[in-house]
Amino acid sequence: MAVAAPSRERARIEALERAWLERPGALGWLTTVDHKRIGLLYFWTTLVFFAAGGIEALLMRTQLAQSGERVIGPETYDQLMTMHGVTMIFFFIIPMTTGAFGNYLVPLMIGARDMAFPRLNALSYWLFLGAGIFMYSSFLVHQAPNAGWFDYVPLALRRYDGGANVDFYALGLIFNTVSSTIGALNLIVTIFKLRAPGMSWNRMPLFCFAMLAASLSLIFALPALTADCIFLELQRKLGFHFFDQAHGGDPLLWQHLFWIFGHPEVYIIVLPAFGIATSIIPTFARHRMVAFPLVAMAELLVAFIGFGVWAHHMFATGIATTTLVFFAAASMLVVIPSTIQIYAWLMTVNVGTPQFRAPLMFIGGFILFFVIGGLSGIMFAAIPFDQATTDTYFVVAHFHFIIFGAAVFPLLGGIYYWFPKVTGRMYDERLAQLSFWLTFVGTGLTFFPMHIVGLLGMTRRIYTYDHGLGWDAYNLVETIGGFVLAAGLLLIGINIVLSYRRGVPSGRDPFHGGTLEWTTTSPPPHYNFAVIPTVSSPYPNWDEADREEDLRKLARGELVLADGHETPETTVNDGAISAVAEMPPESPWPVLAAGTVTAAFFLLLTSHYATAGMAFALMLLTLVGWNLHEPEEGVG
Amino acid sequence: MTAATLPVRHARAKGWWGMAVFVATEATLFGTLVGTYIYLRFHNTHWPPARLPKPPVLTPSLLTAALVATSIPMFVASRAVGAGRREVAWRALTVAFAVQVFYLVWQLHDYVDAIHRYPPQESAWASVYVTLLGAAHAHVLVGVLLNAWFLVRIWSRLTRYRAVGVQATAFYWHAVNVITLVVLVVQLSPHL
Amino acid sequence: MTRLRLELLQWFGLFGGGLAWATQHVVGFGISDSGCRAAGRQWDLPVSTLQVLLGVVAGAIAIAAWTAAFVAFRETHAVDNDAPGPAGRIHFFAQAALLGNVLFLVIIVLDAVSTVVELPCRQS
Amino acid sequence: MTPRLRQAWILLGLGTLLAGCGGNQNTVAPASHPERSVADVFWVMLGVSCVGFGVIVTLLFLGWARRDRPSLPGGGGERAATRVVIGLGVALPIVLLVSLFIWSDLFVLRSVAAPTGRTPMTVRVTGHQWWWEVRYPGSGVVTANEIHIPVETKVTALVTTDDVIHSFWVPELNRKVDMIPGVTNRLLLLADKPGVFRGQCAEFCGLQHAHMSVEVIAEPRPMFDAWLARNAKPAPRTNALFTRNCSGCHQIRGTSAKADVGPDLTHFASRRSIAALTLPNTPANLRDWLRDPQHVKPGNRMPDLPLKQPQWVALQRYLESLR
Repeated sequence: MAVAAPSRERARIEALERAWLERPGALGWLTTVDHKRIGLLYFWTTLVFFAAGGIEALLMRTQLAQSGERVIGPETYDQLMTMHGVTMIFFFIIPMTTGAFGNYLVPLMIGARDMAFPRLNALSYWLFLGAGIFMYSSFLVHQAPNAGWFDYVPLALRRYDGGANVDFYALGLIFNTVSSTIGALNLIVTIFKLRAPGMSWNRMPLFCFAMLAASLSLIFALPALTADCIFLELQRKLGFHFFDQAHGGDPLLWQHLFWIFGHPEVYIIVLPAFGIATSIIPTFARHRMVAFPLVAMAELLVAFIGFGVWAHHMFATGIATTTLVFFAAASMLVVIPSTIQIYAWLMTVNVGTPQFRAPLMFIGGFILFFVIGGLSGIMFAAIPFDQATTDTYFVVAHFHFIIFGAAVFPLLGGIYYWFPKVTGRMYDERLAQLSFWLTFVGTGLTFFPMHIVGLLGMTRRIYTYDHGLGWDAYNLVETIGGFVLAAGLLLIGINIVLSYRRGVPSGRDPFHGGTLEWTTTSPPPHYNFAVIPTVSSPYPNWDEADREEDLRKLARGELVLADGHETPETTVNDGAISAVAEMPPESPWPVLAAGTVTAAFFLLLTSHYATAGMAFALMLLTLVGWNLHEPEEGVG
Repeated sequence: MTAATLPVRHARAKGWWGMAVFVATEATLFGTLVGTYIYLRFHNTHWPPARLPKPPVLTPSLLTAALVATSIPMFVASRAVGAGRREVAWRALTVAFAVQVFYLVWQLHDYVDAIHRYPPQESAWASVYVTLLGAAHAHVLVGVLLNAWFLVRIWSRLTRYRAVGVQATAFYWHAVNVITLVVLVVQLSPHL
Repeated sequence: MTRLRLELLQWFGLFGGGLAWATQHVVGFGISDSGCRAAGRQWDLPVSTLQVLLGVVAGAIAIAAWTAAFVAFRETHAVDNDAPGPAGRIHFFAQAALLGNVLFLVIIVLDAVSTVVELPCRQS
Repeated sequence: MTPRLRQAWILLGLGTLLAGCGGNQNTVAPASHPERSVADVFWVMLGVSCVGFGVIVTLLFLGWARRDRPSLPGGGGERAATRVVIGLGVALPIVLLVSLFIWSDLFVLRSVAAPTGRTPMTVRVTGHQWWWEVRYPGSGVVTANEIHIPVETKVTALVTTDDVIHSFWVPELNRKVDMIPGVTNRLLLLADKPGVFRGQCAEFCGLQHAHMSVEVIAEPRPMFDAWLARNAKPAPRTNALFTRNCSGCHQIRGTSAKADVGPDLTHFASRRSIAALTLPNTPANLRDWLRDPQHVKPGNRMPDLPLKQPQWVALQRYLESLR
């Protein structure tokens, strides 16, 4: 806020700082409930998993660089290939987008002081960390999941996969699903109830529409995966029969349930990236997003239609052709929301005065790769072509262009874009542009040849291939591209770490962004806003009148809410104040509860069911301790 | 203008919305379980297998009717805490709690018996039947624990935070009762 | 036009098309799947007539939803996109529903049309 | 899709990159009617996609070229931009997608997946962990990893699996179909010209998923009939060494070895490859395979047998006599 505020404002700000004081040091991080600190915890942890997934990918690429190589045996390759998929999807991209970006930015963008349930937010992080450790402890006993990231039965049953590999997979995913569901629930209720007064749906930033669509998809998709993994564990450990034909089960049941979760999952991966893109483009084009309501609806439509397309992963399983056509129709039309957004982004760039700095360059790369991935995606909606190329490297090329090109590129752009806000320092522009070009070329070199080698008949998940099939050249190019890509990502990491200390101070609003996080200091104070901001458009930071009104409100002491951790609750549709919620301060209980749940899952893995039951009972005790602390007499 | 004098429009608290989203996940989970039952139904000619006795009808129906009836005292309790009447709410919760515990104990006894009569290790129908009932009873157990917790809490003092808690629990119970009804229909479907 | 009617029109416009398509998707899948399965074949449902009927009903709901959204859009036409409270939000969701229902209508029509072509039950 | 139009696409440049080179698992170098329709669908989609991609790149380049200069050329404001978004982003794609759907998902699918009904010949292919069991109903012929079919004759492959899910896929002949336990799926095999068409298991099925390839050999009718007759005959003589060591897994018709854990070896020497195309069938490769199968194909079910040098030689000579 204004630096030389008169004494009354200074007194109110100090009252806020005293109320929201944070415990310093490691204990502070262990018991924190501040959405920004939890966002940073998510950010650094998911980067570690991103590095792990990247190393797995490079090992696979080294084995596949030439035909007939013996760098890695089949058993290790299967574990690497499965863990690469599981890590990148469940432990990097979803926690990074919903956990790091969602947690850090959504409260700031809607003018709230924290997420709706701060302690639940901390619990979702610690459960995520527990699930990651649980999944990666499988490498210590050389029994990492090895049946592919979608783990088809009957290969995943005990008869063909006797070790603990698939148990790590199933229990690890149930564990991680608990964390993701809690995270999604928190985001949905925050967006529904904690928007600043006056922020009706038409005044909410598009980033929040994207996070809302992704969270709603998570809420309705994850139960299918949980049920599937529970069935698998019951069949593997207790001899139930869900998937074997002889006793009345059906192997395709696993595929149906997995893909009912699986396809909404890939829209969950890409939707937050759309949100980041729709935040970066207006800022650097210095113009509002064109066709704003259509883009907002497009993000919700992608999530909704995404629930009706799952069987296009099963076109070649021989289920009745008459039913496949339903899924082909929905798969064909699910593309329209994406084309709307692409043209909206491009027209916004053309209508405004674009500044092509590093974040917008990443968005340019994102648009190019997303169009290539989208077009190859449409091709799979044509059933004859899909039946020819499913399970080949053409599919691998498609989804890497979508996941890497269309989800990670905006994420990298977002890291640069919000780096000044999170750290208060500018990144090095020249190094950033160099890292962009390296990553761009690396991605193209690595994944484009996969289209060609896929059409030449190279199937997925093979640890080696014969010489005479003409795949050697393309695979070699892909391996080289892989290392170029790794170099590009490393350069981004170096740029971040160096600028963290030696970057030029960036001030409050270096890029003159449109959303509310640019009205706070960099990094934002623990209470985010001295005054709950006035909002009259989806780009509040560009409404000068509102910002002056905020200063006057600070002088009058209106909506400062300085006695304790307070933030207003508003109505879902039109953002009228309905109550003032008292937020809980730091609490040790989330990390303790997560510890007991981690212990319980390890006990389940080793079939100590009784002790696992006791661990869950212990978890209930921590919940009792958790709920003993309640806010004082709230209002309304 | 301090927090107390803000213009306030009555609306659902964020705690209630948190429970609503949680109920959505659990309802989807039961949708998946019931969907699996129906999916496998069309993959087998004999569903349930001929050699298995048909599932019981009378006891589950009566017990489910009793449980669904507890929605009334839960509604009363929810309305009472909204109006700040602590004693009425506490008594209504106690009535509901008693019936729910009675339901749970009886059903768990029948559940152990069902596992022996329909061994899940022998047929897909038994596996789905046992898993579906187990999930339903687990959710009733969670509801019972929630009720117990709020019985203890509002015995001493009724704050807005606890009122929202009771309202959220009431909403959870309405949802669990609907789910128990659906599970009952699926359980009795072999007789249809 | 009372505010309640506007709200009803807007929410029906927003959710009507989506639910119509979702219902047609699930029921249509069940009908065509039963046509190809031993357990379902003993009911011998007239698959294509049922599908077309289902398509017509769902299509009608989607068109009704589009019209509701259009009426809400016209009523709030004078309102600016960033207007506060109910009016701005209704105008916003009405525009959104105009797009959504067109998309759902196209999928519904494609699902219904697909029964015109005689597709085999078993992939070959 | 007239051949002339397809040549136009191929000459588009990208086409030569694909259709020309590559071994013989090339999806877009079809050798049968169904696969040709699939390749046509691909070429049309690729063409339209290139045009679409061009439009996007132009718009992006336009934005880049005008960086730091205000507003859209021709002064069109936000209203014009919204019309472009609706026109290019909604109307045009819906028209393109609906026509692609009707063409590929309805008409091409019907012609490609037409009900085969009674075809002159059927062959039963059963998937095992990491090899293919091939049986010709009615003629008692059992072979492995090779499917001989008469050229220009409709053959229905009835595919299923004895263990995990595999996927039968010969790229140049037809699309793939999964092999699901307890289910028999069907696929039309119809070769327009004689040749050897290589395929591979397309569904991850465990350790040696990479070495589970198959060859479909299309040959003129007389040659096929001769092959079928020869393969129907049982083996002329037995071998004590084989019966003692290998009859636990393998079958040789006409001898006491009857197990079907491993492939049927009655006419092993006439086959072109060893262990599902892991190695070409040459004496040197056969020697390496017999002595240490785990080194050649790690994780497969064939154990390393504790035999001595003369026994290896005798066993190999016997196997090479099974013409």
